[in-house]
Amino acid sequence: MSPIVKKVTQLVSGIIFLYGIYIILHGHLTPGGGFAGGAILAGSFILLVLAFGSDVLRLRTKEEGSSLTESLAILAFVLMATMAMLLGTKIFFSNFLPKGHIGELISAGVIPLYNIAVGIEVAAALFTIFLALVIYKEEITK
Amino acid sequence: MDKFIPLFVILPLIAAFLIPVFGRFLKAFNKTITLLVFLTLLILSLFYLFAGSQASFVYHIGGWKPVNGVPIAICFLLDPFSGFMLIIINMMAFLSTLYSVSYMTRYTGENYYYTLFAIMVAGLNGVVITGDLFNLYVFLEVTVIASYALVAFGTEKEELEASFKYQVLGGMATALILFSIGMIYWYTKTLNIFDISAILKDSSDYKLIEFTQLMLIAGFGLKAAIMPFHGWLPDAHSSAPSPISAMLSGVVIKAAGLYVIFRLFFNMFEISYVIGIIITVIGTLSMVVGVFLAIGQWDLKRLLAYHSISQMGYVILGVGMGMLILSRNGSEALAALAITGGLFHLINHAVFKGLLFLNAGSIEYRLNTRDLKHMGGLSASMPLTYSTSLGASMAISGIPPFNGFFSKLIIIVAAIQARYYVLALLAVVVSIITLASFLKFQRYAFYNTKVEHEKKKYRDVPFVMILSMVIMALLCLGLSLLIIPDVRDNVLQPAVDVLMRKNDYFINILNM
Amino acid sequence: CGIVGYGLVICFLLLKAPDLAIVQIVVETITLVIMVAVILDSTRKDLKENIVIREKGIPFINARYVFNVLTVVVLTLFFLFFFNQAIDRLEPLGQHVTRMATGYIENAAEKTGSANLVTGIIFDFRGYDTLGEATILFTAVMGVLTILRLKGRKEQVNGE
Amino acid sequence: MEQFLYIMLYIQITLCFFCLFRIIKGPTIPDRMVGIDIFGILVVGICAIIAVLTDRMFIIDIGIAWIILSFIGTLTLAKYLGGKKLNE
Amino acid sequence: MRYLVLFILCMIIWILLTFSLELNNIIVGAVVSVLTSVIFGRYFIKNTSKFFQPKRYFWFIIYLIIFLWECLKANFDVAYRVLHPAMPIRPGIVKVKLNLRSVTARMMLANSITMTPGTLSVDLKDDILYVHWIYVSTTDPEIYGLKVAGRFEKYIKRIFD
Amino acid sequence: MIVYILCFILFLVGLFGILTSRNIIKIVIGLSFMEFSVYLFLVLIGYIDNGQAPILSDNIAAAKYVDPLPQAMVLTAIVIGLATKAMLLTMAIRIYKKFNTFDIRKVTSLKG
Amino acid sequence: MNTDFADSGINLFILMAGLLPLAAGLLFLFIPDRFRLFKGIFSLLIATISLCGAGLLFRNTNLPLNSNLLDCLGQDHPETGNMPGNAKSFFSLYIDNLAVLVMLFISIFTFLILIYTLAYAHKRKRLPQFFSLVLLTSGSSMLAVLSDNMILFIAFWGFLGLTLYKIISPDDEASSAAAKKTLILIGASDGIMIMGMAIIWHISGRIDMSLMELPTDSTLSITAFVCLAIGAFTKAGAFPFHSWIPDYTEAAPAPASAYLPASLDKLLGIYFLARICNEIFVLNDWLRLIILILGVTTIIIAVMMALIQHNYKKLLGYHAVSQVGYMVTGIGLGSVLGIAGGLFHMVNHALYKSGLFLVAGSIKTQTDQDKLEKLGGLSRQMPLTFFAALVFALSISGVPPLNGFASKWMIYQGIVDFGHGESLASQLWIVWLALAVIGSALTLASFIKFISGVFLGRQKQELKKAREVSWLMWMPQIILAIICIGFGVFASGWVIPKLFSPVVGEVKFIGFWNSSLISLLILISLILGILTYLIFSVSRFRADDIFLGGETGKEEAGFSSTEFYETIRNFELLKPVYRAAEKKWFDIYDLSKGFVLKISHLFSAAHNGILSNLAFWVLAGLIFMFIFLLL
Amino acid sequence: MQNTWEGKNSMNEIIFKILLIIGILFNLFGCIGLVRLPDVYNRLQSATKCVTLGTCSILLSLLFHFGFTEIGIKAIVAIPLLFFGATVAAHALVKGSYLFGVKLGDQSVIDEYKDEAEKSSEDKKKMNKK
Ligand code: NA
Ligand code: NA
Repeated sequence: MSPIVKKVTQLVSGIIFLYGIYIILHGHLTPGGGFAGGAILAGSFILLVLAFGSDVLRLRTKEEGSSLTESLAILAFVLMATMAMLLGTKIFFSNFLPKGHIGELISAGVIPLYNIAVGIEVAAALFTIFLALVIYKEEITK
Repeated sequence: MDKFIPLFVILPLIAAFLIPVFGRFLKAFNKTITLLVFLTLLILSLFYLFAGSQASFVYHIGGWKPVNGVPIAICFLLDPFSGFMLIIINMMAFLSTLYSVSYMTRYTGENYYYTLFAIMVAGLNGVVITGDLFNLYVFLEVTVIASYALVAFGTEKEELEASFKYQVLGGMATALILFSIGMIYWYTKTLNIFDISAILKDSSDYKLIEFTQLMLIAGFGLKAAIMPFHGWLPDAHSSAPSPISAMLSGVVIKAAGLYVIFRLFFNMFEISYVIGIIITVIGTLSMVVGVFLAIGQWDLKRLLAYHSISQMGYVILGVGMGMLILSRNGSEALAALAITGGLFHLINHAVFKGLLFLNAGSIEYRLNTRDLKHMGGLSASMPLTYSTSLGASMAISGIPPFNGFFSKLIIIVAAIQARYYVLALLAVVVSIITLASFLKFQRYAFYNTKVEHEKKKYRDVPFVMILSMVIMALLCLGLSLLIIPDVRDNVLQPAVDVLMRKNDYFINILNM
Repeated sequence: CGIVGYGLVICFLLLKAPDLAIVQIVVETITLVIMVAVILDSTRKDLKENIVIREKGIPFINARYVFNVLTVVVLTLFFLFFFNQAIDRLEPLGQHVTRMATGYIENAAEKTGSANLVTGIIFDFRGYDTLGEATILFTAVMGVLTILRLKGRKEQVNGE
Repeated sequence: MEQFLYIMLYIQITLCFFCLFRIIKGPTIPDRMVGIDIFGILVVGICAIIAVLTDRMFIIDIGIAWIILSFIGTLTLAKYLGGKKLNE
Repeated sequence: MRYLVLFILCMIIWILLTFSLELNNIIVGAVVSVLTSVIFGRYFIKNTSKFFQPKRYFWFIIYLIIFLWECLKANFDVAYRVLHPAMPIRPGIVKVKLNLRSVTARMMLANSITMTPGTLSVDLKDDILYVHWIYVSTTDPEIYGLKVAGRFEKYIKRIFD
Repeated sequence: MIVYILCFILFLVGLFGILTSRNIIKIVIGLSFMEFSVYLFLVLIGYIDNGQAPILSDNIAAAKYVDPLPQAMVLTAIVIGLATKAMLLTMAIRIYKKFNTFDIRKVTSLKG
Repeated sequence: MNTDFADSGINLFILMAGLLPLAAGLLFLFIPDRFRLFKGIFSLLIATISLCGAGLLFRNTNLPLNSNLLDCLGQDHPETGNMPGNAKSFFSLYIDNLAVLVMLFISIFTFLILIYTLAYAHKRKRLPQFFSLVLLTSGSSMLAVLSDNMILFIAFWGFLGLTLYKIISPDDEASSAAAKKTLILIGASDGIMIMGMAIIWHISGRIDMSLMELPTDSTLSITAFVCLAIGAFTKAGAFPFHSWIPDYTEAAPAPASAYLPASLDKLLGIYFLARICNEIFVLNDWLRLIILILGVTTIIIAVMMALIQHNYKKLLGYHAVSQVGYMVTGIGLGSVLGIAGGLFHMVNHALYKSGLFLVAGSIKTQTDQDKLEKLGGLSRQMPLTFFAALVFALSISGVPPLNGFASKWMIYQGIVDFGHGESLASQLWIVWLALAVIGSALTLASFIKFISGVFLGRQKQELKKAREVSWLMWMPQIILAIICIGFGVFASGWVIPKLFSPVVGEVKFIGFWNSSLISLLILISLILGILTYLIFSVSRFRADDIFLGGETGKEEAGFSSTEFYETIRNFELLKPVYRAAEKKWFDIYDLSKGFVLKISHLFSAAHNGILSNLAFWVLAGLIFMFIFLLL
Repeated sequence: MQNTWEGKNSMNEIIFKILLIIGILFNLFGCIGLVRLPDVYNRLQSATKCVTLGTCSILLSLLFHFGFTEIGIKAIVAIPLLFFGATVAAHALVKGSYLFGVKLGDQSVIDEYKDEAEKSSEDKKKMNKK
């Protein structure tokens, strides 16, 4: 890509990432949440890769890192859902944390945590898909 | 008692999520954990069968009880019908995984395979135990997306093509189903199957309900691959790796297609004559056309795949006749007989078709071909594959003492008792053509020795593959025992009762 | 594809579904990115040739085309007829009566503590659905990785 | 006031159809892409107007998200239109 | 250094976004900003010392005003061309040599040019900027270099170079 | 009611898109149209005249929120649709490499 | 259930006769073929026990009894099932004299075949699992015969098809094709039987066959009868469902042919035909007429086909079909005499035909030749086999005083007796009689051919080394031959009163003038048979050459048999018929196969792999459903 | 529901309206250009510029409407993002289109980029050969 794009990417990618996190963390207050935020996170990485090539993230191991992240995130999600089952309430998907005051950043019990887990999962998932496709394509043309 | 119900979904999911993490370091982790999970689930489902074959369990997710009689959250429902399906699913999953342990060594990316497999099974279990319409859709998608990937697992030309067709038609099905769910929600303002059934009971908007029903038949008919909606099945089932074919034919089209159709049309909607006729006609069509397509095939797995359509036709025919009888206020015992025949054939087909696909896999494993013209004389070199496949072939063709005979018998008897003579005749004719096509398979695969392969000495397949095939073959024999009234009353009858008398089972669900 | 998806976003915005709007934007863009990154690049040559063909002009309407169009129109009318009949007695747009969701809105603050009702639903009342959804995404990734393996089978074959 | 805002909103939505025209007509992929790009920017405007109309602050988040994503989308397209490999 | 710059930038944006100064919010914001700067610091603009020279900010504001004015002018120009029934356009791609050294500055210039209606930068190769111009009024490189880039070059030189 | 019918027309457009296009990508697009129409349909169902987006605010009465449940459903469905589309597109590109065409009428190695 | 039953030890006999072979056979399936000898000897032992059981059962039963299979295993009676109808129990058995008679002969044949196979299998390697299959067949045939519950009956009956298929050991092109064809036809007939039984169940509300008497007055009951009759016909191999038998006998090893198509399947098929014609249904005149037509058609068509065969095993196969015609005719007559004759013929046929197949097996083992032209003059090397073959051949051709004569005689008498009736079938009695006699004559002709072609005539150079078979192999043949003679000689004195009267009631032979007529008929058939043979073959060889052993015969004497076939084949009237038969125009199997494949190709053509089509079907399905909704 | 702007009629509101109208007008020009102009490059010209400026103007108007509240600030945050995003996107798109092979329209008078583009594509070929 042209230097213009590279420069803007350097400047903006971090902010996009931040915005993704913002969307994730405010999932229970504003629209968006894990999914939209996660996709924006993925977008920030995709942007980097687009502008600088896959070497920029030291992607020697292809998509394994993001795939691993994804597995761990979704595992965390399941474990959170199962947690209540193990913690005495014996209820699957129980919102076992205190709910807090509505409208505050730290409220709604487990929901922000779910949001974070899903956000990471989605980010990793989308980035993995992108990388896999791109890397595949380059491998196949070799 | 009901606190283990979520495990049917959680355990395979956790296994699936763990495999990509640990699978890279620990070599046999993927196989071990999948096998363990499926074995656990199999035991658990048998436990539910024996512990409470007459009872149904409700599990409210998140602990959200209904508010003012309106369920606000998803609930699980494990009744004898879903318990029956769970046994089929987990049994076949376990045996197919066992088979995969050796079979899949010829493929790359085993971790992906076991992950997707576990997810598929989780989805199937989820579909079967859920009591919520939208949740059913979600887990249906879990299942089918995993199976899309599994069909294309070999990543060769044909596999990709098959998977693509499967996906496009599956996508259409998804849209139809979701649209219907939307219609239902619009009308009833609820998603809980039993809540919906309570509302639909006193409704008079037939046009709306029938419209929705037809959309649902088309949608789930696509998933179940019944006749006009079957286009993807022969491609997908023949292209997938054999244990997956076994799962797809043996379980997926049943749990994701037929189970849902039966559940919805018996338990959610009021039983209606028109729908009964449509379902029966579709079943008959599948039965007849499927077998005609099958007999002309030379690709072994394609032959088997078309037979899946045909055999599903039997199941639908049986259950559809039950619906017709019920809707005309016919004898309850007769309806029960017809439905029993259908469900009996359902479990039988799972076993013998699964086995047949595993047999086909074994042959492919050694010979690297699926073309019957390039086989021959394997009865001597692969004796156990041969014996098990003979058993399965006889079972599917309805030769006693194998299980398929008895279920077909019940269906034919029920058809005649209900005065559907033509249907009975068709069932017999299809059975005969089925026999013919399986004898073709036997003949060209195992007997003829005038093939170039003759000189080569093949060995039989590795032990675990044999083991799972032998277990299935024994099941083919053992399931015949379900014809004996005592056994039938404990296994099939409760499931049939769920379909027949929804009120007995669901009256207390909303209050639980 | 893209445009209809984006059009949908406007509809969502107008229908008071901001959550959907933001997710739809995201999804649409990601789909577009995937489509573009993959499809466009591999078919560059065809597309270029396509430009040339277009310049020559589209073949004019023939009988077969007319027939197809007529069929489609007839079928559409057919389906619309049924659909219209089916939804005849349902309440029109905007007259929706909340039934199941009343349980969410009333005392939502005590129940989930989430100001965003949709988030509250998807992570609490229907958290199980979301688990399925996350699983599907995970499956899709696994599926994509599976499909993109260059070699499906190992070189060495178990048969003789 | 509300009417004025609605008029603005409808004008803005009408403008989207201009983009639609370009997207359908083409004739080349870049042309369509320009249409989509502009469409995205227009929607940001729509978001802003709706934010005023409903007085709910979160709508603008959607707009920002859109800006970001349409940027990424267009860049991807541009990159692969040029026929570049990932690392070029 | 650039980690710090990014952190501060993030922190500012976070507070602007959430628009609240509660402790919770600031703690969360700090954590998030640290995370962002840890991950993206490596990719941030390298030469960050310019961020700490207030003079540049002054010129930036001036530049902004001029730029906006130019924009407005050019915008009406384009509007005229577009709305005119005959569409009086003479499009073409021209080559402009820049006097700027830093990439950031060149980028800003290219962006400004792009942003101004009527001109659109196509590519930037070292110090040569290719610009698509909707109305190529002259074919003399000197003049159109001035017409296209000259308006902003000196300000940008002071801000970014 | 006309809105629902338009929505259903979009559904049919998708359906006919699948039926009539020869290009694999267009088939995928047809599928997305069907999905879109369903999303829209669900959201339309939940809409209430002069309703507010289902994000709690102190100054809005409970009855004024549009039904959040269809929105939650659509949210899930959108993600599912994305997953499906990702798979489909991946499949499409591999098919392109294997068959060297996007024409679905030439992707017929399995028949009979 | 009869309470005396348990005391009389009959349970034990059932156990011995039926379940023991079944269990043993199942067990032996899992023992590898390496231990063939061990398995053979044990099978023989079990067959002996089974024979004793059947014999004891035969001695001890004089009344129809109801029993339950679970009683035999010492378990409780199951609770009443909830199947519709009056299904009292699933495993109910019904024992009457007919059943026991059939059981007795089943066990006899099993015993003899096992003896023969011990030697036969020793020489020829490829008889995998033969012993276990024989035991399974024997056990399940007996239980099928005993079953009262229709489901149980059809289950055992259907299983026989599988053993029939498995026992052929199809490892080459021809035998695998034959095995396939056999099981398809048998399986198809079983399927049709299921329908018949379901109809019976539907109209009578009962699932047990005993004591059922359905009038054939409605379409339903006639359909049921036809369905069941198809099952019986196919099993027995009567026209038009006979076509598997010649293929099977050509391809299968001799003991298999001797055991199944020649004896057991005949026993069961005719047993079941007798059951349905005379016990389960009350036939009307039209059905009788149809059965008689089919019976005589079977006789004539099969024997005509037999005349032109080159392969001696196939020749025997066609005769196995032809003889069924007599039985069907006998049963179809419906009189005591006819039924007794039919059943007697069934037993007799099983005796001599299995004997003939054993002979064929011996020839095959010793010479390894399939074609008649390649054989000749074996009478000197294999005198015992020759003797047995001669007895069987004369018997099958109905030469007195052998058993074939006795039973045919009874059938002729039955036909004459039947002629006193009023119905159309009775009016046509002379036609039945004439055709039966002609069939007998042609049988004789073709067996003269067989004997002369194999044992007489000029000896081939390459057959010099052939020797008599081992005692294990010739003994069963000789035993069978002796039984043939014995049954013939003592037919009216001991066999009919002791064996068949308990089954069908007192058999009253018709007066003297009839007897002489019958004798005349037999004589006519003898003369006709010899004449036929001579007419078609006299041109090329001298009769004495054949009958005297042919040491001095000319070269062409050896080819005489071929000429004989060719002459018949080229006979102007028959030529087109034979040509059509060669094209399988008369074979119901090939006809339906062609039909099915045609449809199959039609459907396959629609599956052209284009995705749009598949999607279009979905739309079409939706539209049709909607249209249906409109209607 | 009470809208905050009900009853307000201050200076801010007037500026808000003016900015809004300007923004929408710019958008209108841009869109007309998008439809009328002959080739991709010219369309990008009108589109990016006018529409981006118009939208920026609309966003800015929010600041005047809401004042320094959460939403107003967010609108301000969005402006630079939109500015950079749209510009760089347009730039990348125009370059991509050129490399893709979209010819300049017939009315074009000059193309000094041709050599450069050819050179880079030749470089690429060489790279591939290696
Ligand atoms: Na065969
Ligand atoms: Na009886």
